[in-house]
Amino acid sequence: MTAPEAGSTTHERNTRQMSLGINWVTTWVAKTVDVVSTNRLRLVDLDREIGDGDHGENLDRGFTAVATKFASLPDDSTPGAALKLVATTLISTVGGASGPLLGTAYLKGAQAVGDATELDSDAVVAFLTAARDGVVLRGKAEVGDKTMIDAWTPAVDAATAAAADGKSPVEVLRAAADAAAQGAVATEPLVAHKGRASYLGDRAIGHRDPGAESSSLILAAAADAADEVK
Amino acid sequence: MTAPEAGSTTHERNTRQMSLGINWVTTWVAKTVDVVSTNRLRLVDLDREIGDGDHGENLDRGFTAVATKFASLPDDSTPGAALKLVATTLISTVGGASGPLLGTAYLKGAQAVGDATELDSDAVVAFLTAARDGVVLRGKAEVGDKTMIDAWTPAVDAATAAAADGKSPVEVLRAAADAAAQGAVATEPLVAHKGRASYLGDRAIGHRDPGAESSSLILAAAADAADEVK
Amino acid sequence: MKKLINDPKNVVDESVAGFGLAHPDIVTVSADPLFVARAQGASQGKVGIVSGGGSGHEPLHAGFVGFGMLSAAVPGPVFTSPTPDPIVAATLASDGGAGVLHIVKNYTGDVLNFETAADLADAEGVRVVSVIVDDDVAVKDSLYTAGRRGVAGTVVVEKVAGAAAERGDDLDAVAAIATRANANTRSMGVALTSGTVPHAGEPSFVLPEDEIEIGIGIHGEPGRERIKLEPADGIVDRLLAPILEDLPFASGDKVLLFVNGMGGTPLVEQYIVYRHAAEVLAEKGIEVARSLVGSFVTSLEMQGVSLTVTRLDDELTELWDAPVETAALRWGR
Amino acid sequence: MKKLINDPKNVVDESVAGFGLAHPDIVTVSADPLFVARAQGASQGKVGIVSGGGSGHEPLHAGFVGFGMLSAAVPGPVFTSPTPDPIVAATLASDGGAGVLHIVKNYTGDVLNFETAADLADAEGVRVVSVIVDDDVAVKDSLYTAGRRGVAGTVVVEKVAGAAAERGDDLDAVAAIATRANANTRSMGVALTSGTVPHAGEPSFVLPEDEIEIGIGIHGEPGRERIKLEPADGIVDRLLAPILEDLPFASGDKVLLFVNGMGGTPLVEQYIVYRHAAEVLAEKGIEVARSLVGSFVTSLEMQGVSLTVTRLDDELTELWDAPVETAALRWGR
Ligand SMILES: Nc1ncnc2c1ncn2[C@@H]1O[C@H](COP(=O)(O)OP(=O)(O)O)[C@@H](O)[C@H]1O
Ligand SMILES: Nc1ncnc2c1ncn2[C@@H]1O[C@H](COP(=O)(O)OP(=O)(O)O)[C@@H](O)[C@H]1O
Ligand SMILES: [Mg+2]
Ligand SMILES: [Mg+2]
Ligand SMILES: [Mg+2]
Ligand SMILES: [Mg+2]
Repeated sequence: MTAPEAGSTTHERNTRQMSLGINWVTTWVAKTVDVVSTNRLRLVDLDREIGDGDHGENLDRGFTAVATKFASLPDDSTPGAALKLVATTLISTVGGASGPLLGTAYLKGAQAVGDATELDSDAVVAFLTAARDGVVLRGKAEVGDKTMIDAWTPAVDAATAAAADGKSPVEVLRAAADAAAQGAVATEPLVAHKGRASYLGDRAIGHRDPGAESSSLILAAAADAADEVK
Repeated sequence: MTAPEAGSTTHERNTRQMSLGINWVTTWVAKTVDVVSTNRLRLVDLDREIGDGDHGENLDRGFTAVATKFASLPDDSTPGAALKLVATTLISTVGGASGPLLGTAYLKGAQAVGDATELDSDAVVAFLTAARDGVVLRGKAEVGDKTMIDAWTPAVDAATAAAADGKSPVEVLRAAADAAAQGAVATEPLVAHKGRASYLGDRAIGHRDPGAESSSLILAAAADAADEVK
Repeated sequence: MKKLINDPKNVVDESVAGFGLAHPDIVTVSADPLFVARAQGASQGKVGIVSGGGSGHEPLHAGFVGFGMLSAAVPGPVFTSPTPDPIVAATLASDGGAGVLHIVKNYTGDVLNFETAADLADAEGVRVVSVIVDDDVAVKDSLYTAGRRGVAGTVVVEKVAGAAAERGDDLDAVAAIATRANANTRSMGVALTSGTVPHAGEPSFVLPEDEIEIGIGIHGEPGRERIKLEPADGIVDRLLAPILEDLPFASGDKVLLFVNGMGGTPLVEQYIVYRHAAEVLAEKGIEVARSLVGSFVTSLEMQGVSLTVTRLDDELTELWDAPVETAALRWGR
Repeated sequence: MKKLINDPKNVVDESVAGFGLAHPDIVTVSADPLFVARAQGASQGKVGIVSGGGSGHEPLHAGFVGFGMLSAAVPGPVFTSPTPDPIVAATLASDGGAGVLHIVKNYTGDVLNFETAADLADAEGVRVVSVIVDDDVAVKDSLYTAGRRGVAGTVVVEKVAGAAAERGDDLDAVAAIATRANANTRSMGVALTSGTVPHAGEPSFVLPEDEIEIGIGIHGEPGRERIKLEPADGIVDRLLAPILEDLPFASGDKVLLFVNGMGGTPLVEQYIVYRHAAEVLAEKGIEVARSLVGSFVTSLEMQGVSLTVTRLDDELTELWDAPVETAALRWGR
């Protein structure tokens, strides 16, 4: 990121006020498990319209497994370790396209976080950026291809800007979540160039991309979790 | 048949007045072709309810073939020869249970008629009786088994009685047709003991037997033909 | 009705023609009279085996024509027995001088038409023996009905009879094997949906979205009872119980377990059915020595399955294992 | 939704278990991680071949595990790619010291998960080469999409690659054969009805009683166009034209013609389709040297078919004819 000196001093002051620890990660995971299972059928329906109707099923299977794993998460785990556990669990349980993609997102994000115990706004931005880059690395999608990237990239940009404005991690995540939500909606008029939806050509127009929608739900859960634990 | 002496003398007088020749057979066949094709779907429906839904199709295929054969029927053919042609054609085109059964009916009936050129009431009764016996010979069904026999046997009995009363061939055939029609209706409350319908047990109750219905249509055509040519 | 067909009248002719084009190395098709025979013709000195019946049950019977199984098959119109003429022609074409076995499913139409054909073939100097297949336990009180129906067990009878003929058994011996196979075979089926006879255009019967027909016949003839749709394992129990009681099969028996798809049910479901059927037999101490899973005796696009169990002795097992090379069943060569 | 299943969650586990019980002489099933391997284990010194993908396409892929074809198959959840773990396990179990070929249908999920698995297997010291199958010509502008889908042509690729491995070709040679088979194979399908993913409970898509989907994908992904139902011959023309133009196939070519049922379409219809497809090829001077007809790459209980045409050279023909002994494809032994 390229935050101006001024900005960086500003946010150093703000983030000194607050940062996110392991309880944010565990709360985020708990909320994600909920939101994914509540939206399971909705995501299945979205995927049935322009895919093969399993996206909600895939994520639900994955995050249910994550919940089980987290039940026995060592108390002394770092956010990075916990996020890596999410990654490996998703990779080995979700399958489909979204499994390796979201898994890689958490994996790269975890690596960016390293073994820090507290995440300030910069760290949150670094996490989101690395996560997004991981999805692009594996999936080669660009903004406008009607994929989860259309949720992630606006989220990363908004988070970066918020951090540059010295916003707190909570505010940074909220900005990311709001941008992701708009990004998901913005996939509706698009023709898909990646994933199953790309087979549809113009017939994908008017349908929201299920992966973009699920990513925005996951990022909203991240912001809600930060609110709760702050 | 066992008509009393008196009866036999009576009817000899009556039948001397009128008898049926080859034109009756050809007219009967023409009318049968019509009535079977008009009732094709109805018979299919009846057979779908307690059989396998092909009876109308089977008979239509058969009598269409008979019509073709009759187009080139030698002018000098006897009723017996013409009826034998119906028999062999049905046997080799109808298939199913009704093919061999009706085919045998015409075959045995033709044999009973021999090479007579004119059929009096006795001959008509002999024809119907031999036909019915042929069906029983092949199919081993008894009255009440919910088969075409439930149309044929009442028809034979009515014809026999009519002839014994000295009725004309036309009247004899009309009596047979009416009895067959009632016999077909009378199959509705029955449980079937022969043919596919027998697999249904009580579930056959309330449905008319398709073969009894088609036989009554065929016998009605015989009476109509006699009316027309008399 | 949605089908991949042209004129409904031509369904059988076109399908059999396609079958002949697809398997020229195995079969040859006579278009009129319509029958399917081995490409190599009759095997001299060996017993010929002819089967047939209404169409709509593919791959039965034409799919089983070839080395080690049928000599010829006679497809009738959909669900309607063929007439005697093509049966006679197929019988004459299958005679290698040792006579011909007719394997006939027990339906009045098939029995009567094959009967007439056998008489005519005898008249032509070809000795014919007929074996009637009646493995369907769904039909009760056989005495007061046309008798049990011939269903999926026909495949077993045709396979072992074909193997017996191939090894050189004489006509009476082959007939005895076929009779023994039938006597040791029991079947029962279930339908989730009905097939539609092409020229009828409407389903042969209608099942509500939540009901199934236990004991269905392969022509859509209703069976024993209609019940609410239930889990596959429960349905398997309902089919297997009457089958096992009937023979009866006993602990220690070695059997062939055959799960047959009705045409519209995919393999993924057939194997779920097989799994529980095998479990149940194991619990009862019945050893599944051989197995067959697939859509071999169908009822057009009907969704459903049938279960067939055959008690095997050493000879039947050996005949089942013997090489077979047909379009639908092939192993050993 | 009417299916012969128990808990929708267990459809794949129970079906694969039943498959294993039915074919103990051919395959062995690993329940967790879930994969199907040859009963005889890996062939020492020979290249292993692993394929897999979402379930619901049975007999693909498990039905092709056995002598002369696949070493192992990895069934994912219905219509969902398996995760890397079972793919890695199947790969290690299939290594006879000569490396392992991954045959992957071209879907983002399958490609990504097999990619990850290949990395992990490499890390375990097993050399893996992957060949992507993308035979479906229904997908246009491959440049602006995830590329063509892998459909029924996968059977051809798996068969010839398996034969090459069986005769002792090294990994690169086997991969080259698979690549060549894919490069010479084109497919396109049609749906009359949609299958229903068990846990979804509703059809993947809905077609009016009088419409069909041309260019359907095997997961129910919509294809090129929806049209009114028309006679089979016309539909065959619509499927065959893009296939033939694409390669393009030319007069004088020798080909394999493969009519594949989608799961709910019975053989009687598949042979009607085959008949006209063979006619059209004959008119164009394209020689049908080999044929395959049956439901091999299905989409649950979907009604429909796909046509696949592979241009054969002498070597591909020899490899196609080579002995194969699997649950779904068997000849020569
Ligand atoms: N190449 C890609 N890059 C990024 N996201 C992708 C890509 N391909 C697919 N996706 C995402 O994956 C989602 C579908 O996931 P899912 O349904 O679980 O997998 P599958 O498509 O294998 O069934 C799509 O909605 C899309 O957002
Ligand atoms: N054993 C029998 N004796 C007399 N008539 C019979 C017998 N079996 C069947 N039928 C008649 O045949 C009719 C059915 O004919 P059809 O539908 O053409 O043949 P299939 O039952 O082979 O489809 C029944 O309605 C019944 O009247
Ligand atoms: Mg999906
Ligand atoms: Mg009938
Ligand atoms: Mg019939
Ligand atoms: Mg999927």
